[in-house]
Amino acid sequence: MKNKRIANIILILFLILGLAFPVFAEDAAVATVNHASTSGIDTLWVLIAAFMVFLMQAGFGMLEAGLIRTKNTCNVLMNNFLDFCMASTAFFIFGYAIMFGKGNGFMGLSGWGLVNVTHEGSIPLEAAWLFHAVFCGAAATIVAGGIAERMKFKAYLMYSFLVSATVYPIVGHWVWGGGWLAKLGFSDFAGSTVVHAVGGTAALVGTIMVGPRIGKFNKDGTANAIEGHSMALASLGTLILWFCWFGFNPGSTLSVGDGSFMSKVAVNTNLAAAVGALTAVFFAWYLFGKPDLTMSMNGALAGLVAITAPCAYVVPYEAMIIGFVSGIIVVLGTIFLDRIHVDDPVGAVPVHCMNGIWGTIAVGLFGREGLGGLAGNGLMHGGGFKLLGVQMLGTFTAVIFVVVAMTIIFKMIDMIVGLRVSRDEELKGLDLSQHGMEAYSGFQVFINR
Amino acid sequence: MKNKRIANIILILFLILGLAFPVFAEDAAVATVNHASTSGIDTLWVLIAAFMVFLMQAGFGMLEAGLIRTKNTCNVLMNNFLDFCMASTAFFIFGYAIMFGKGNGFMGLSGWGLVNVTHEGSIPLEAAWLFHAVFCGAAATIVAGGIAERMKFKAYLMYSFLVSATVYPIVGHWVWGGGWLAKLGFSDFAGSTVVHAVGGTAALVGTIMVGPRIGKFNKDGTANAIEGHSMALASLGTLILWFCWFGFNPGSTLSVGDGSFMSKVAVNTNLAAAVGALTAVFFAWYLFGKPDLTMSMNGALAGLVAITAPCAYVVPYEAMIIGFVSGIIVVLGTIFLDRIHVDDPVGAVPVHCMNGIWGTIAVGLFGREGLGGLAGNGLMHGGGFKLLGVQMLGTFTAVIFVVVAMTIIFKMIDMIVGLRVSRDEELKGLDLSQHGMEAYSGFQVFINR
Amino acid sequence: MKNKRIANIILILFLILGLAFPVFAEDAAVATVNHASTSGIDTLWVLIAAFMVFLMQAGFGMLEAGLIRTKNTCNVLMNNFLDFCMASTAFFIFGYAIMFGKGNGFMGLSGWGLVNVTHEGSIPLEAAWLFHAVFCGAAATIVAGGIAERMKFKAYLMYSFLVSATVYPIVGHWVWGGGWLAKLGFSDFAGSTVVHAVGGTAALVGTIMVGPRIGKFNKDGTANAIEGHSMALASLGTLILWFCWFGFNPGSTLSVGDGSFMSKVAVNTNLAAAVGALTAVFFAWYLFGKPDLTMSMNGALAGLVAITAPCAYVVPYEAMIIGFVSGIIVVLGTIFLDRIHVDDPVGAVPVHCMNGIWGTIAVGLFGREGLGGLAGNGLMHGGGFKLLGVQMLGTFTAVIFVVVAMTIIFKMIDMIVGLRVSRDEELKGLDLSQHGMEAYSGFQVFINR
Amino acid sequence: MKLIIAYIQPHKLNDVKQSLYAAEIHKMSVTNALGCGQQKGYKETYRGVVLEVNLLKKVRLEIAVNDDFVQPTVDAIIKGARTGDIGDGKIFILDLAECIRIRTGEKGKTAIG
Amino acid sequence: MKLIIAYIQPHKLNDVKQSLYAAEIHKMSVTNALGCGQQKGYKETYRGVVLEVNLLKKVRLEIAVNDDFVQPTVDAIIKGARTGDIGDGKIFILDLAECIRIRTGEKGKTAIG
Amino acid sequence: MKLIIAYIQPHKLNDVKQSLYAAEIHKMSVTNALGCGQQKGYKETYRGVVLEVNLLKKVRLEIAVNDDFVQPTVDAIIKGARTGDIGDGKIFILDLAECIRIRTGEKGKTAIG
Ligand SMILES: Nc1ncnc2c1ncn2[C@@H]1O[C@H](COP(=O)(O)OP(=O)(O)O)[C@@H](O)[C@H]1O
Ligand SMILES: Nc1ncnc2c1ncn2[C@@H]1O[C@H](COP(=O)(O)OP(=O)(O)O)[C@@H](O)[C@H]1O
Ligand SMILES: Nc1ncnc2c1ncn2[C@@H]1O[C@H](COP(=O)(O)OP(=O)(O)O)[C@@H](O)[C@H]1O
Repeated sequence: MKNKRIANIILILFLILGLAFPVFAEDAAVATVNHASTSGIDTLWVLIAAFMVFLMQAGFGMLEAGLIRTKNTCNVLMNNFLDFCMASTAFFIFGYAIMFGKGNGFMGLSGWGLVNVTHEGSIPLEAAWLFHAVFCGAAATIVAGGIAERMKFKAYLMYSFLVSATVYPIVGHWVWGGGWLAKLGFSDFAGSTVVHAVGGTAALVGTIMVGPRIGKFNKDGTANAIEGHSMALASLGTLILWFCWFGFNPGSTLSVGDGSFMSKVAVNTNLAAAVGALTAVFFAWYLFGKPDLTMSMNGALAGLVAITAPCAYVVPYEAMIIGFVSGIIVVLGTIFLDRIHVDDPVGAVPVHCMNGIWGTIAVGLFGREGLGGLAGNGLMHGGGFKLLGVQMLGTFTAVIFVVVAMTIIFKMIDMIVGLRVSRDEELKGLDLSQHGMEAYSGFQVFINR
Repeated sequence: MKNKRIANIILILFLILGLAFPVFAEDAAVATVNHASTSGIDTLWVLIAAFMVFLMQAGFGMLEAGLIRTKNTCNVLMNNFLDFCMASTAFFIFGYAIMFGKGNGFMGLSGWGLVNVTHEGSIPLEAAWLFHAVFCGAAATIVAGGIAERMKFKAYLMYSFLVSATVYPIVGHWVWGGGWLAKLGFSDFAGSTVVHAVGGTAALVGTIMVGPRIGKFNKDGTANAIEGHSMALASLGTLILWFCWFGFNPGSTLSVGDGSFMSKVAVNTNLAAAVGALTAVFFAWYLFGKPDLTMSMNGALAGLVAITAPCAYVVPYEAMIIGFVSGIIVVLGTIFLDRIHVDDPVGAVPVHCMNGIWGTIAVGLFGREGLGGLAGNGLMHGGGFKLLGVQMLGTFTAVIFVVVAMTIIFKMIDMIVGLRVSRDEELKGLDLSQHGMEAYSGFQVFINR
Repeated sequence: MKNKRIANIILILFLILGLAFPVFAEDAAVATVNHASTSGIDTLWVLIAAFMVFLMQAGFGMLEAGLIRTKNTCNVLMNNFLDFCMASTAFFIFGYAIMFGKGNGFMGLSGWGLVNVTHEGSIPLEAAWLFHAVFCGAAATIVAGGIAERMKFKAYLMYSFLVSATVYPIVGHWVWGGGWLAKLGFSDFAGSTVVHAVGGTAALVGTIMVGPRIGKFNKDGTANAIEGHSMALASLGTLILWFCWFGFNPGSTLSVGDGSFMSKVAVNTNLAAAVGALTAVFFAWYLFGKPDLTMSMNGALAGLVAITAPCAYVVPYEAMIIGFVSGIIVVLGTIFLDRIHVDDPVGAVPVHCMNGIWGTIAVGLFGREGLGGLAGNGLMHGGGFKLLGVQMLGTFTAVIFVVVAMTIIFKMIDMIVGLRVSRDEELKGLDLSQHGMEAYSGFQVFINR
Repeated sequence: MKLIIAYIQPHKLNDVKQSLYAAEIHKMSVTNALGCGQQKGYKETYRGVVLEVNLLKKVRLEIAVNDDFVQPTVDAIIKGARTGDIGDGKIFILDLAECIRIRTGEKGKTAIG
Repeated sequence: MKLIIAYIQPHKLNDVKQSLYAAEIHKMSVTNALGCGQQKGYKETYRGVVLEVNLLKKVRLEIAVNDDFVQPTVDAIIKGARTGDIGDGKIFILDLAECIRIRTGEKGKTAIG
Repeated sequence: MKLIIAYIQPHKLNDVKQSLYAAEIHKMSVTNALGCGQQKGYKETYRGVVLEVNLLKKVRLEIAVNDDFVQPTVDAIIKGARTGDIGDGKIFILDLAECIRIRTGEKGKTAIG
């Protein structure tokens, strides 16, 4: 009997050793073997996703450059490039503390410069920071498209620092940092509101405050088309963005688990984008008589933005419905902006603001309790208006907050350095007037428009 | 004694808890901890590979756009962009069911719309679907290059839906869905036949049925060069494709294991591409007197296509031989098509069709039993003509099937909307005539050719 | 009581089976389950990192093409494309053996063609080879920028083979292959010296030996600006490079562990790049009166190069200091080269050579013992001049070696085929004279400069 | 008949077109050009080097008209293009010996309009 | 000597070149141009806005010839360029006072060909 | 007044500009052109097909001058552009009936310079 007990113990020890040995070599602790391994995979996944979201800078850069005129290409590229640098720095010093620091329901107030931050969760602080920093950069860069071709470079630099240091992290705190919206049960899986509605609304405020480009609207109220200079760049940018969205949405699972969760998110993301693109192109074809490449691209982006909040909470056919609606929204939104004389050269508002709102609300319509950890059912699944109400409250509060905050910020910048270049500088092009350089030296370009 | 037993039990419990705790938090079941982990990694890998294969759309888009004229750039970009959207949708509703559903040796017949599908294997259904959907998109988009600069946009849209819903999944079923070729022991690791020969043959049928571009062939039978408008885009596209192929081939392992299998596949892939490029450039240099950039790019792609089937079954020096032969094939194939008056603007046929066939046959020559799970030895390793015969049977049957199926499909489309734009529309360019827009507004372009 | 023991045993068996079963199915051995898994993840990570580093070819290609004139675009793209093919082949046959083979402190001498190589470490030989092959390709391609617009294509091809077969692997052996510098404790985490200083110095030697472009310097000694032809391509290239650097630096951990190490490396990499870009743009703005896009891009790359060696050994604020200094260096370095009449069209020398040296030395300043496995403290952390001395010794010896070796190699090539095209060919452009083709057929381009 | 060649500022093209239309002149040909005139060039900086650009982007109009249309055309161009700043451009007038419409073979006065 | 300027449809350039070669006229200069003539413009749509394009892409030929070559040149251009549709283009003929070959300094008749 | 049109090799533009400046001629207009002259074309190969290119890239100068400036201008162009090789280019001289400065409305001699 004793022997058996001894055998027992040996068996157990053998088991412990057998399992632990290779782990000891690595992590020097038995109890953490699986934990370590899980944490490793999860970090790997989050980092790769972060790298992909970083690449969105290239996507946005090419898309925005492609949709504006040659004479402002350097400017938009530079805005796009430096806003990420600004966002990296600002989010390092201020943003992360405001977004995830201990504070109140409105904002965090500790962890400036990432000093003395204790981080919970399976991934290390640094990975979490990088993942959120690239999201912040994405939100910031959305504005570059809306205010393109007429905002002063200095003004844009100041904007990009301020938005990344304050506006974005505050809304982020509400939703992802344990703020008041999180406590209400507001659910925005990967950021339809936090990233896109925030960025898109900032773009809306910016484009209204800086005013339409010279020549965009006629005296009789009709709009002119100011064609983008390279559909190849725009198309490349869109495809890069779609690719990066596979980091944006599935990456927001923040863990790999058995892989099924992130797979579902990836499939929803892809289907919403595909249906969004097809809807937009057919709808625009029906309205304008020709299939428009820019509309199909914006339709895909609209689908991607819209599925960003609900991607974890819905099933594929619902993702397709969400994508379908987003394709309609983006076309009508573009027409609507032209009607009300808001000049948004690349469609930042219909894509990011309008569809960011739509996607957030879609959670309240199609969300399924339990799926992706959602707390309640949406309207379509018998959850009544509760979740829907919270979602609408959340996204509209965020939009209103951004309108107020960005109005103040842009007013301030206007007073200090001025928002808009002079008429002459705008006609000459921002590349020459702001940067003293040309984007396409050697090519013969028309600069008469 | 009792104490000891109690200690024993505590030890065991402690062990269970120690191991399981972090897992409980995630997966709520002890017994699945390791399983979950393997499945997690595998899914992670397959998803990342799928994302990379998705990015091939950007690669193909830039390559094809770069190799055609400015006046058709929007059209080719739009074909390329929307065929993926079409493929996503068609492969969701029909394709997956035909390819992997239960049915007969010819095609699957269950699982339409991914409803009621039970999926075996270590990765979840959704990951498997996405991986195969992006492959389907890649096959579909190959055709965009072949028929570029003259096919009606509507006709292309219809084609892209039909090929993704029927032709591609049927051949896929034969080889990867347990169909008749799979049962014969036909081996196509990552799709030299399933993706490339299918896409390339469809391109061949399309380009023949739509006819050569105006001005491509002279009355005396000689061919004219119609130069592509941007070598920068073409080169970018090629490098993106090469990058994505690291998802295409190594990703087809579908599992990580100890990492050695996918490493071998990656190395073979890289070497075949490098040798293919070098061979093509030197061979073309020898033939035409100048080192031609487009030939070096097509050589790399030829190597990549050719190694796609055998990448798991051969050793590096054999990959180099396969790449070498593919470099020769692509140059001769290009010349040959010009001779027989088939106008393939980007080289879709020599790259994808001819080298897809070559790569499949190469398995029968160089394949090694056991490597990558191959059932028999190729001719060079003493396996005689058995494997070689099956490989040839498989790839040629697939090609013939595609020829027949695509002829019917294109004929049908021709009857309904017409395949080709009018002479005037072609001269004006498809961007203006089909889409009412310009790709490079602001640039001064020659449209006299 | 007996029952309890039996229960005990059953529990244990159940536990063993429960844990082991899914593993058996995969790996057929209990004891290796975790080990295998670690090796799988590590390989996955190294391969993905290698794929990203491969994509640097697209980054360099676009950057370099964007910064030169239209008439030499095909040439620079082709140099860039084929040097990777050459590097792949040369590093397969010779390079890996010299770098990692058994030999002496100067070079390895075994393992030619990867035959009979035994590989230690957690990742398979093939993954290790691919990772180092793409590094070798990156080093080789740096030179394409420096000698752009005037070197003969044949000469460049020969150079690219020789550098990958000999010069790069020899320095690599010193540092990463257990050579004499490794033994001295020289630490270059991801290759500020091994890749960048080597590539940058080779570019310096090349650009001096081939001489400045016609029209770059005036008789009075002043320099002319020869503007690049596409800022969009240059900007795309820079962003791709930044993205790929997340494979370059964090990937050099070669293992995932619990994820914290690679996260730290990624954050340092990102911050140095952001600060480098901001510093360069503000400093250039201050000096020249306008914010220059090319300087901001080169600033980011300078930060990336500089942080490459120390990324594992420093904390974030030190990464920002290193980035700051690199931004200053790159601007002053560019001016300095113009002063001494070295014509480096894309800034390969200030970015890669100067900042490669700076980054290596920075390890001796800011390195922290223990962090990333560093053997001693840097000057700032009380380590005195020991580490600093070794770092300076290492990087300067490497630079001197490359100067000597490349001088010999370029002289040899000059004797055999000649380094530089004729005056007429240079004026016409290398695209026409070397390749008989145009990069932008259909666009109206100025070729008067 | 006369051939009128005008160099104007690129961003004035639309205004000039409008005032030509207003004067019932509907036919013209436009090319891009670089011009060097009284207007001083500007400086670009590129990678630390200053670049004097003294060939400025201009638009070149070519309008063939009957003699009695010369003055209205010149007036219309001036109306559309003048800002009073240096760089407004110049108009050159050449004698036009003949004008032929390719489509119909018509010549002279009837072909020009 | 005369200077012949012709505006033709871009895709007719090759045909015109062939018929000029056939008439033994081998020297010419070609530029891109935008033209506004009888041919109506077309509409583009871009992001939901209609865009009237009335400056159409044309090719401009400049050919200096001796007086006895004027008619053959005009005929050859017409032969190559005419389709009978609106937009076929126009030919303008100017007197050419002098012609100098830079390489040799030759002048007039001998320089032109 | 005369209108001088010169076709030169693109890479000679800078030299020509210098020698025009040296001759105190500061005003000119420049366009890109393709030219077909005595200079033989060259061959490109693209994906295995040979392509005869016989329209070579040229630069077209347009300079309006007063009559006494014609010779200096021609000389300056020749000085800057001549290499003695085929393809150096040509100079055409047309009578200029009138010249108007848009900014001031000045005409003739005073407007031209
Ligand atoms: N003598 C000339 N010959 C050819 N082109 C001229 C001449 N004078 C002026 N131009 C063209 O007219 C443009 C405007 O001339 P500029 O002297 O700057 O105008 P303004 O007299 O209004 O200041 C120049 O850029 C050039 O293209
Ligand atoms: N009076 C004119 N002045 C300058 N260019 C003209 C004039 N008339 C015609 N052109 C040029 O000729 C082109 C063809 O003219 P258009 O009237 O359309 O031809 P068609 O007479 O065959 O219909 C125009 O696009 C324009 O470039
Ligand atoms: N008769 C002509 N009409 C119009 N352009 C001409 C004529 N002759 C020459 N050119 C222009 O001048 C350029 C140089 O002419 P070319 O005969 O090659 O020079 P060269 O006499 O020095 O050999 C041609 O490419 C063309 O643009």
